[in-house]
Amino acid sequence: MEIPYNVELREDTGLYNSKLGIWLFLASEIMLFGGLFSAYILLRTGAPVWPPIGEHGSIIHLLKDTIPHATFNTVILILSSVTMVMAWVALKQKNLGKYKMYLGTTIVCALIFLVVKYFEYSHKIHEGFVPAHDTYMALYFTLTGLHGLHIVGGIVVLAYLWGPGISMWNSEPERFTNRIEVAGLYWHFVDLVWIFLFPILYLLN
Amino acid sequence: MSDSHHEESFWRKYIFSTDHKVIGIQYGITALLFLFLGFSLMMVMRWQLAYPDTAVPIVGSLVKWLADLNGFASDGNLPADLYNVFGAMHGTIMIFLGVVPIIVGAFGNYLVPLQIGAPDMAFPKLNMASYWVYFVGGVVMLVSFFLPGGAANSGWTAYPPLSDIATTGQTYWLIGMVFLITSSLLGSMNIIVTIVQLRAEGMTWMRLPFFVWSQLVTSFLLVLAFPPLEAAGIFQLMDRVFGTSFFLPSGLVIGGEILKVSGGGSPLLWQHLFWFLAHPEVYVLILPGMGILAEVIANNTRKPIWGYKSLVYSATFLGFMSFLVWAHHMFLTGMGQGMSVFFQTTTMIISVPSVIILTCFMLSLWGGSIRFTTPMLFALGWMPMFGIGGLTGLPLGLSTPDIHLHDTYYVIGHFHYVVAPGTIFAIFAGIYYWFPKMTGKMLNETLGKVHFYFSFIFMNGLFWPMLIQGLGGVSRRLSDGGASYAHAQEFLHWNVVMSYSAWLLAVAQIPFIYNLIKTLLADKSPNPDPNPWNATTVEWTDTTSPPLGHGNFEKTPVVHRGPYEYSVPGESTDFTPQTQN
Amino acid sequence: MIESLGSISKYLGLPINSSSHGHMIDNMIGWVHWLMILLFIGWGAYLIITVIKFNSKNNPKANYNGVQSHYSQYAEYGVIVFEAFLLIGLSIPLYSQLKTSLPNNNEVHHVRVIAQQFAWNIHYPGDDGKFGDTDINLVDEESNPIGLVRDGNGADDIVTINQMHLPVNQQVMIHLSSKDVIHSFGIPEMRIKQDAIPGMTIPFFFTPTMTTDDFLQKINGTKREGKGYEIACAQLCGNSHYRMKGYVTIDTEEKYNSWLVEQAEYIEEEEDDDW
Amino acid sequence: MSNKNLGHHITNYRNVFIYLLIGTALTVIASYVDFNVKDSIAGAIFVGLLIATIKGYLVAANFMHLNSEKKMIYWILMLTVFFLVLLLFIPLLWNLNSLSY
Ligand code: HEA
Ligand code: HEA
Ligand code: CUA
Ligand SMILES: [Cu+2]
Repeated sequence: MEIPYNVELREDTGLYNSKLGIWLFLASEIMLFGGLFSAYILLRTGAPVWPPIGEHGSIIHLLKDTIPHATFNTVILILSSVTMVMAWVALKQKNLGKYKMYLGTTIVCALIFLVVKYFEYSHKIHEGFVPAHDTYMALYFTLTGLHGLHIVGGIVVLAYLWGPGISMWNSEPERFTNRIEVAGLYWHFVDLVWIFLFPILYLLN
Repeated sequence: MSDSHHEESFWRKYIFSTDHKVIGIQYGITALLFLFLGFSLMMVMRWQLAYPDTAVPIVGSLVKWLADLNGFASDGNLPADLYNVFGAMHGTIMIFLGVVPIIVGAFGNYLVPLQIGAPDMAFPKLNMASYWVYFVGGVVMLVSFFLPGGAANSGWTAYPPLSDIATTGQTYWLIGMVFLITSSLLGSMNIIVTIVQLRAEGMTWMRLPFFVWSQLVTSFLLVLAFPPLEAAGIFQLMDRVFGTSFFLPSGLVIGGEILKVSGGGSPLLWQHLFWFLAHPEVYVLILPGMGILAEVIANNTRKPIWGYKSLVYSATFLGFMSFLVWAHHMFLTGMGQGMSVFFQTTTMIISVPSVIILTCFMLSLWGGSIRFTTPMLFALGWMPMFGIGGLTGLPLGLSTPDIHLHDTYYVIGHFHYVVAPGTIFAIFAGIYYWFPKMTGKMLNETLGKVHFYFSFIFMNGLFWPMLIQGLGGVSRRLSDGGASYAHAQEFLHWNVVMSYSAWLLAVAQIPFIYNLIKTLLADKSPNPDPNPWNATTVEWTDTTSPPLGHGNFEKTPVVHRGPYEYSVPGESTDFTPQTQN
Repeated sequence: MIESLGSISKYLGLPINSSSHGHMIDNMIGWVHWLMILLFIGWGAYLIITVIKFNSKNNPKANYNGVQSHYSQYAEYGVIVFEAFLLIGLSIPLYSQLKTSLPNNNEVHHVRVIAQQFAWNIHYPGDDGKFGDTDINLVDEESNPIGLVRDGNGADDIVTINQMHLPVNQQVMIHLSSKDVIHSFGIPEMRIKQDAIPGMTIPFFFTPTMTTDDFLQKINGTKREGKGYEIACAQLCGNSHYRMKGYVTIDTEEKYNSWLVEQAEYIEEEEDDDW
Repeated sequence: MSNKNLGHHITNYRNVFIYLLIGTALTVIASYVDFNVKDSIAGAIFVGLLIATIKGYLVAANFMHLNSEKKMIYWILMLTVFFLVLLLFIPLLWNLNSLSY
């Protein structure tokens, strides 16, 4: 049977189902990252020096080197957010070619982000700054790692919507547009989290 | 989505079904089995508590086999190591694998769409995923029993540093929890969207059955409170797997060896994140139970629930406040005056909506024409029992009596009164009440009454002495029931009383299980009455199920009135269905 | 009034009270139980009456409107007022008195307690009244469980395992910490309990009012005859949590002082057989 | 949504993009500036988080369309943010108010 309000808006709430669903999901994500940030605040205020000094000394100098990478990644993610929203606009304009171009750019940006991340990680691990080194490193790897997993998840979804999932455009174009909006909300949220991770992990030490 | 005429394969229909009714029943069966397991663990533990270090009768060889497998020494008795495993897993299984799946997963899934007149859940595929993720989480937990060192053994609260340095079972516990949390998140998002978006025409907010309200509030609790525990679980996994020290301060010496970690962490961080979930979680256990009660009471008193609006507002307020009280579990962690004032105050405030809800239920009885059916008996039994459980929460909620009572059997008694005769009675009431809806067959009333009276008696025999022991200062989680401590000597005989009550309580479940199986196997009654209780809510006007029709309603229902229009003056019958024009 | 109504706690089976503040906690417990009993009996009676009166046999036709009076609301307000009184009138001031206003005078006996799996290390400052430093690198489970530095302030410090001696009627301040996992230090008869959390040192204080000898007299003939005060661990801390107990001896001042002297002699002996 | 409206949206997105880039540049620069607050980097933290919050607001309001969303969504988010604040700061307040030393 057909579930109502998949495409059309319900009158009294003004929403379609997955719009409400994704916002609830994002609410839970806010609380998830809230738990992580709460740990950051508690451990940071509890530490005598920040970042703490461990076996290999303090990460602070290495961190200074990574600021350019991280800044680059910030720009990349912001760019991907813009192209994401443009992909949705393209669908609204019924321009499938443009949609594919914009969404493709988003996916490429996400991949670049991960590659940069990979170099950042391997550099740190190479120098002995593994998660167990001190609480800063533990937070760094856990927070960025979890964020990275969100990026990976996003890539999977977006790649599906770019590739095989597009067939829905022919049968139910409005529903497909909604899907892109919902996927976009998720993607912007991932960007938003990064906007906070960037200063607290890279800059303000 | 699929057109409903072609035959679905067995797998699609019963295993990987996206029909909320099938998923609800899957949840129900799995969760009952887990309840049974959690109960069985406790039966063995109760032997150890009553007769420490003697061989467990009947299942002694099984216990020895498991102990050998885990590498514990046992002569058929329950060694302390295994006791701790059983204790932690009893709590975990009962709460996360038993009660929540049954009360949200099974009842919520099965009934919410029916009660609001929706064709299914808003996201059927997600619904299926949520069951299977739960299933995987359960399997992970079960597997952990067979690891060397056994399953998790640091209590269901898993406080670090103990849990950080515990055996591998704890890692499985954490992984299992991540699955269970994910499952709950998927399920509860689905329930919220369903309630908000898929209400039938005319089903306004104030016409929702209270059960649906309770599910709505519960789902919000799950969506917003579970993620911080997920974060905490990830931290603890990092600690255990990657050697970080989120929860480990510097300078720990364990068994004479300096613990080689960087340190700098905080054990209290875990407690904050854990109780941020776990306090709302206890209202997740009780709110849907209250929802079930409202349905049963209205139906069996043949009159509207008294104070429907107060119920709704109280439940919502309760849900909101439940995020503000978590640290009443941490009164003894050395909090200062400010924190203590804040959390005592919020705890006292949160008891008020519970009092209001209970008052509404009790006032609903006044002027009714009470039918003593099995569901109603469980509902009536629920009230004083939840009353005792809730009332014993008050001394715990004030930080000064809690100095004496914290982590004693008083706490155990308090929460068992709310979860066992509280939640479990509500679940039983729900099972007896909606069984005809799910299967088209009525459970036997006589067996049901036997089940109720004996459960009622033995539950009190089981949990009341806990309060006595607790006031005497006996600590919880003692694998010899206190035999080693001087101050517990005067209370040891209660252990025997409690254990016999527990085993007799187990015996009292036999009529129930027999009743379930016998009724299920019995031939279908030729012409099942679609509304055997003469109830008003929408699920009973649905004629396509039972047991499992395609879709929910032949004709999309339209709602014209509130949920509990019983004995309306001037009507010919004593019930006026919501769909009646 | 507070005292006399609170004394209902005598009937609740609490252990004999042996500390100066214990009766306040007992009163508190008593007061809360009044509220609980009143509510339970009141509503219980109502429930029984209703169930009989409105049985479908007695009352075949239900009344659509049900209760019209406002008594229940008054009952709810009553609960709120009572709770507010318990909270503001009793519990909040008591918490600050018992927990947060730490005594600050020379009369207080300071004792450090370091919990570990599964023992209580008791650390006395010795004659100089100052605790020695500790260093985890010195920890040796046999000879130096708390890693005490045996010079400077630590030279005369007394460390015992599972043996706590305290003088009667004198204020004691305990500085509680843990070496490994979370434990909880409780002496039920003293109405004290405090979690021992690694990485933190938490102070709390009390005044014992009954010597062990007197206490043993009192419990003669009960099931715990011959068993004096104990430190009970209240927080799950591992396999032997169930028997992680320490013995507490409350002595008269003379006996306590002679015990201290005795302990101090042990330290010297230990230093003598320096092999 | 009409095409004209969409065009309006596109300019808006482009502007937000530019603001976000400026914000990023400012945060990075700010992290090198010494705000001279009691020998600590409290000043930098404040400025850094302020800019991050503004950036976050821009993303949420524009890309996520929160500047014109339905009431229901606002309610859910307000509730969430309230709990988030509790979660972030009560453990901290706790430490400040603790009896331990
Ligand atoms: C369903 C679960 C549930 C519910 C509903 C509650 C309800 C309450 N709980 Fe409980 N609690 C638990 C489950 C629950 N709890 C669990 C599992 C633990 C232990 C966890 C662990 O450590 O392992 C715990 C522990 C716990 C503690 C920590 C104790 C400690 O560790 O030291 C505290 C302290 O404040 C507390 C308080 C309360 C309060 C004030 C309520 C209030 O909401 C209660 C309000 C209700 C009332 C006030 C009743 C009103 C009564 C009447 C109107 C009379 C009726 C009479 C008749 C019908 C005859 N609970
Ligand atoms: C929902 C939660 C829940 C429920 C229902 C129960 C039910 C029971 N609990 Fe427990 N319990 C906990 C949650 C729960 N418990 C928790 C969280 C802890 C703390 C753990 C820790 O310390 O970490 C605890 C701890 C705990 C202890 C303390 C252990 C200790 O501190 O050392 C004891 C001691 O007696 C106990 C006993 C019991 C008993 C006898 C029952 C039951 O007998 C009550 C009755 C139950 C039933 C009647 C279920 C019947 C259902 C069926 C028979 C299913 C039928 C099956 C089919 C049809 C297939 N529990
Ligand atoms: Cu130490 Cu329990
Ligand atoms: Cu609680």
